[in-house]
Amino acid sequence: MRVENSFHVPAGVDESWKIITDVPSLVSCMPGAELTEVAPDGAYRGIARVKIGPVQLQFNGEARLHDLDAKARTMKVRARASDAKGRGNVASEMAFALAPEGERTRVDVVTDLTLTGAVAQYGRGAGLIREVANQFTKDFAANLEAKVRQTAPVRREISLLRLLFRALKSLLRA
Amino acid sequence: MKPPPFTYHDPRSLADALRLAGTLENAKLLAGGQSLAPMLNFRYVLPDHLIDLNRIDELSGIRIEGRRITAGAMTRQRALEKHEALAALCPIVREALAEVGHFQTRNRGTLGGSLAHLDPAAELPGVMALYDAHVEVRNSSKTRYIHIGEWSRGYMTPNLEPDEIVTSVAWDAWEGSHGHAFVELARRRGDFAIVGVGALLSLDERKLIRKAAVALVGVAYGPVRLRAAEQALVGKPLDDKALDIAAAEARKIEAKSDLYASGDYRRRVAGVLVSRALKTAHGRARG
Amino acid sequence: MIDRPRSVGAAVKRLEDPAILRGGGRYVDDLSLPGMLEVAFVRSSEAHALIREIHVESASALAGVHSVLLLKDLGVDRRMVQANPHPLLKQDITQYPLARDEVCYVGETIALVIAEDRYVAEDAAALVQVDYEPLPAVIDVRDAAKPDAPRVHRESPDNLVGRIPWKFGDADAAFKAAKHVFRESYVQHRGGCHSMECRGVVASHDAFSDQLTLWSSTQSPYLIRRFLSQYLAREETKIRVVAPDVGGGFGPKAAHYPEELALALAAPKVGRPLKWIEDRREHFVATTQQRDQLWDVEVACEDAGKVLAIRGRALHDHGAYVPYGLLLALGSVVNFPGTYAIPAVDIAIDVVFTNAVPTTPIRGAGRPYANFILERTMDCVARNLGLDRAEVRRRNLIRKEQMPYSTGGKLPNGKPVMFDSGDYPGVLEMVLNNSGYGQKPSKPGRLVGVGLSCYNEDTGLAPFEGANVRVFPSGKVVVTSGAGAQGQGVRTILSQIVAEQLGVKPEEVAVELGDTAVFPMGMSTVGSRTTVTAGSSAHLAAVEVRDKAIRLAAEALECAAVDLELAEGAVRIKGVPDKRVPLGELARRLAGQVNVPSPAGFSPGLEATAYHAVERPVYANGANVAVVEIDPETGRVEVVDYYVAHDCGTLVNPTLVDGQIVGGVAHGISNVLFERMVYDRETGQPQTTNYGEYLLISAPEMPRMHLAHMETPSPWNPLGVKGAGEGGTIPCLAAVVSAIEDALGVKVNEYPLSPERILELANGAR
Amino acid sequence: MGARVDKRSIALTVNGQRVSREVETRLHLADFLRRELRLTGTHLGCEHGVCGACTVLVDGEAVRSCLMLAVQADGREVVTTEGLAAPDGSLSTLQQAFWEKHGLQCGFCTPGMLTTLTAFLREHPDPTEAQVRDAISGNLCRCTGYANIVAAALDAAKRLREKR
Repeated sequence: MRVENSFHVPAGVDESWKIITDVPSLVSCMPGAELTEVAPDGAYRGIARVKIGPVQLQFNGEARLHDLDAKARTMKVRARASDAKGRGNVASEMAFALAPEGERTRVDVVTDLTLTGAVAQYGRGAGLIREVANQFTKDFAANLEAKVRQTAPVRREISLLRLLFRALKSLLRA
Repeated sequence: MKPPPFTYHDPRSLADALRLAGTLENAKLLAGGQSLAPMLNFRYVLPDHLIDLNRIDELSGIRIEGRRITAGAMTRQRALEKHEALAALCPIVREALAEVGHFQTRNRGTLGGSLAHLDPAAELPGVMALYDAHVEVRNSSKTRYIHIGEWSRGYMTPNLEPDEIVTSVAWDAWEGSHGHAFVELARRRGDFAIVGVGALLSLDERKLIRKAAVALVGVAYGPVRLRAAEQALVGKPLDDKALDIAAAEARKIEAKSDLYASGDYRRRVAGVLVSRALKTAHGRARG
Repeated sequence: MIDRPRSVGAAVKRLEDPAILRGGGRYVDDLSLPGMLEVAFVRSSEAHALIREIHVESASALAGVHSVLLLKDLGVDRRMVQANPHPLLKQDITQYPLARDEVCYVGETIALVIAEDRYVAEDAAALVQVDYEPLPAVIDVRDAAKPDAPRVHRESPDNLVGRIPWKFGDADAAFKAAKHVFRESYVQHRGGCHSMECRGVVASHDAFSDQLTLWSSTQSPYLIRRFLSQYLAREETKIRVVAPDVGGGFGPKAAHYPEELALALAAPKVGRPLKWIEDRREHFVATTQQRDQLWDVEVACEDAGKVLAIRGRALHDHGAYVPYGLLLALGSVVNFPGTYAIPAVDIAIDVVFTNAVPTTPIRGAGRPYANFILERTMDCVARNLGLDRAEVRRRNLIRKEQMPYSTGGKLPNGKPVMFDSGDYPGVLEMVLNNSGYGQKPSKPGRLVGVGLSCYNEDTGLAPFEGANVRVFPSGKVVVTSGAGAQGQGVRTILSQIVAEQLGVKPEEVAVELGDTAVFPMGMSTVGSRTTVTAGSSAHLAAVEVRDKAIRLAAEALECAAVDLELAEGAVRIKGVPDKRVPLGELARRLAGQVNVPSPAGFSPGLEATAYHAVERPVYANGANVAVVEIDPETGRVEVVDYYVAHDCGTLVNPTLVDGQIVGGVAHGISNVLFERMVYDRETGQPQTTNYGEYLLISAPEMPRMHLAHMETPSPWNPLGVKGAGEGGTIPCLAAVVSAIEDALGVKVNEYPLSPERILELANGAR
Repeated sequence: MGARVDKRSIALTVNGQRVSREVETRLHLADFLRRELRLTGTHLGCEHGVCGACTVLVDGEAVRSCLMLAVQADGREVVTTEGLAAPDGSLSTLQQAFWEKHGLQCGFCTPGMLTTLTAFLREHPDPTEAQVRDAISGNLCRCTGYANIVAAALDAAKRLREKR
């Protein structure tokens, strides 16, 4: 499943790039997600809690940065996670592209998401999962923007972390 | 497909149930079990605790005071279906219940369970929407009365906190004689409705529409009242023009898509069924 | 000849029923053995992946868990035996009993969890962690057939399982010369098995006798025994396979499955009996299905609608493995051109791997696909030439006097395909008359349509099912056979056939089936073959027993054999009923006594075994008319009346034949209107894995049924019987779609059809 | 792990017999009947409440035994397909009609059909064909096409009326 999303961050592209490429902050921005470990090999381990109606899932997994191109301002986050109780697996790739637009930074995110296992095998929920994914990226964008706007530079990192975390969560939810 | 392990609780009083709901982590309330039990068997839902409400007598029963109807959350769907006084006041309840699963599932399924599970296609929330019902929910310290319009918070997500229990639903039957109809399109008998429509209609002495209520299920995550159409109908005869207006309103709703029907198809069928439901209700209102 | 009511042809009540009605059926899940453990399988959640690691520690540590076994723990590293080898099978890839390193569909077996009961086994299965490396999956057969498609098996050169040609006559010349050529494309999808009983296996190994016993809800106990023997390198005498009461088969239970093999491998290692009962969710992802077959068809014909040639190219979705050879796709070609005398046929089916559950035959076994093509082609000709659909069929049907008719095709043994008998035009007229075809009904607010189709089917497939008939000294008559039963009433049928010869009542004949220990050889209960094969064998054996009894009784009664008859459990002198010898008495004489020679000229035992040799199938046929009503505003279709005229030769038990036909029609309507096994095209995740989403027809959706029979006995077996198990389903799909097309007035070349799709088609969508 | 097993003692009446057992609370009623009591006439066809094969009568009402826990049947009266025949083993009118009308083939759905229709005919002694079809719309059968099941139910209803 592919979900595309664009939004603006009220910060310059250099600052935005710094925030976006800081994975702990990125991950911690995602609602329901929690970073539990930064492995020496560059993997970020964490948990994401997702609720689809009455079904509450807890995905455990790891994320890694790929194809970091500081010049082009593009990067990818690949994540893989599994529900702790065996109900599903998620694999996702979020491709970020940043570009300056005046004072602000435009962020394009293309999310490619694969959900497998029991939770993915429910046709009446098929439309729902896409909607959850769309909603997530929307929330992610809004939160990221809001955080950057309201947060002092010192705290900015953390808020962006949360935002990114939300983004990841959206991935996971979808 | 065997239920997962959990700790089972079967409180005998609402107070005990509320205490359990307020203290246990990852607990699930078990009403009639016709939706929850499959989700347990499929192991989609994996609670640590199951709080069975079936032994709490105070949660079931239908009370009628004048036009005021109060039904306990654990009232079985079959009890609602068979209740003659209720059928006299609100005949649409019986008509809609005939579309709810099968009689074997209605023998166990409950009113409160249907509201709390909140399947998008569930008929009973739609009927409750027609009557502007209020859902009574309690936790151990307070009681909330939630208008049915505020009940859905998203896909299968009612306006209910983990420590709360649906205790009853109350609504007012319409005054005087009126017409009703509940129609739905499902693939087979007893299936989830692709679209379901309930309509209530009362006429004045000139046979013009005095009051109308139209609700749809299956199209969105919760029941949808067609308020604009209802208002547009008031004071008019139910002629083709009026039906067109109502159907056009129905076709405007934001309908969901899934594997079984697209949003476009749902909108189209919604228009058809709204028109059919109104015609039937109108015919019955005229007597 | 015999002065008593006949058994064959009578609507006798079934022997099977009283026990089942009391709840005393004996299905595999009803079996409980001392010390038995229960099994759950860990299955692939991925459509295509490499398995990097499997973590079983926490599952193994769970209280109540006996063990968690992987392929390496089973001590084998081989793929399963091919059930149906075929020269056209280009890539013969079967499964491992448990996945080795690559999984190719969601549901593929990975690990075997053994626990004290199924509840705990499922708890533990959820704790097994499989670390996958996803590979690209391909689900749609059109995608899979492309040269650059991802490979269903990572090491395959392409996704082609095999290409099946079916060609005779000079199609190219016919197309060149033809006045008219019409082209159409058809999309067909049939869905899953859905016997109400899922599959199930109990395996037990007795170390003392080294005997392995497998109870399986299978249509093929003898084949399972053979394949186990081959795989386990264990003599067939050391394997017993029992099919107890089987709660429906419909084809997929004829295949040999990884679960059977895994339990057979594990039971001796564990040292305790093991039980695995497939649950419904597993049935959706692990029992073979029958999904897409897509056709491009050209027909060449004359002005009058006489068809000169058919050309067709098809893609067949085979799923991820080849458990059952090419039989399903072959079933789509063997009967071409069905009931029609079409001189030239040129067909090729590409059988293609996809990352989905493997496909094997389901009721009709490829024939419904082919019938749909032929019948829709007849409708296509009628539509284009402005002719009546029945008239086009009349002009093309094989006539009675052309029987036996050679189509031009060849059987697997190289012999020509030849239809034995039947009055195809007569059967068509019968259904047209019964349905009042020509006077189209109408109903306010509804679009009404009438559809029709003809069919024939190769039934009673080679090579054999044997039967033994034995009279015990108690007088009890027992029939044993290698044939099985999944609800068809085979016991009743065999009892009728034997009772007819032995002069007893059917209910006095006991029939034992489905157990390799009671009869030496057997094949499989598939392809509408059991009454023809086992029925004929039982008949031949019963005749032999009867003759033996008469010869022996003639000596005892000192009279000529011609003066004797069998009635009321005895051989007696015609017209002198009290001059009689009970069958039990004759049986005792032939049962033998130490140091007393058997009567001269008699083999031991009042018994006989026969194997009716089937060299070629016999062909049942029929014609159907369906009447549908469509709600033009919602697209909802209701089949309101359904007319069947059917000829399966001699009716051994008309009630049971009717039951087969109505059940088959239900299956067909369900395929057209309700059943669709959906996979996500990108991820290969099955989307319809419960009965709220995968719909089976229920009682209110069934039409009024109107059945009529013609009886044209087959000259090719002693009873004149032809099979009846699939004749309800095969023509039904085309008949219902034809009726929908008639109602809508637009072309409909596909099924299943949802109400939404009906509206789209009505609005001119393609 | 898994040591936590939640158990309860239950006592109920099954086919007229008092039974009591200690059961795991997650055990569903169908498995209680099948596994604990060895009443294997109750069949599991889907375990999610759609196929109807597991239908039993609880206090006279037809319910899905796969959707009820055994603990919930504590104190109740359960009748399964094994309890439908007369004490002397003779078939009930409905069972007899199923036999005569060829209302079963593989027999797997049959117990659920029988329990469902037993409850239905008590409430509807003179049903129409459409009512019968509706009554069994929650019971799936892959073999019969339902025609003979409907015929059997109508025949049984007629005979039951005549008996009264």
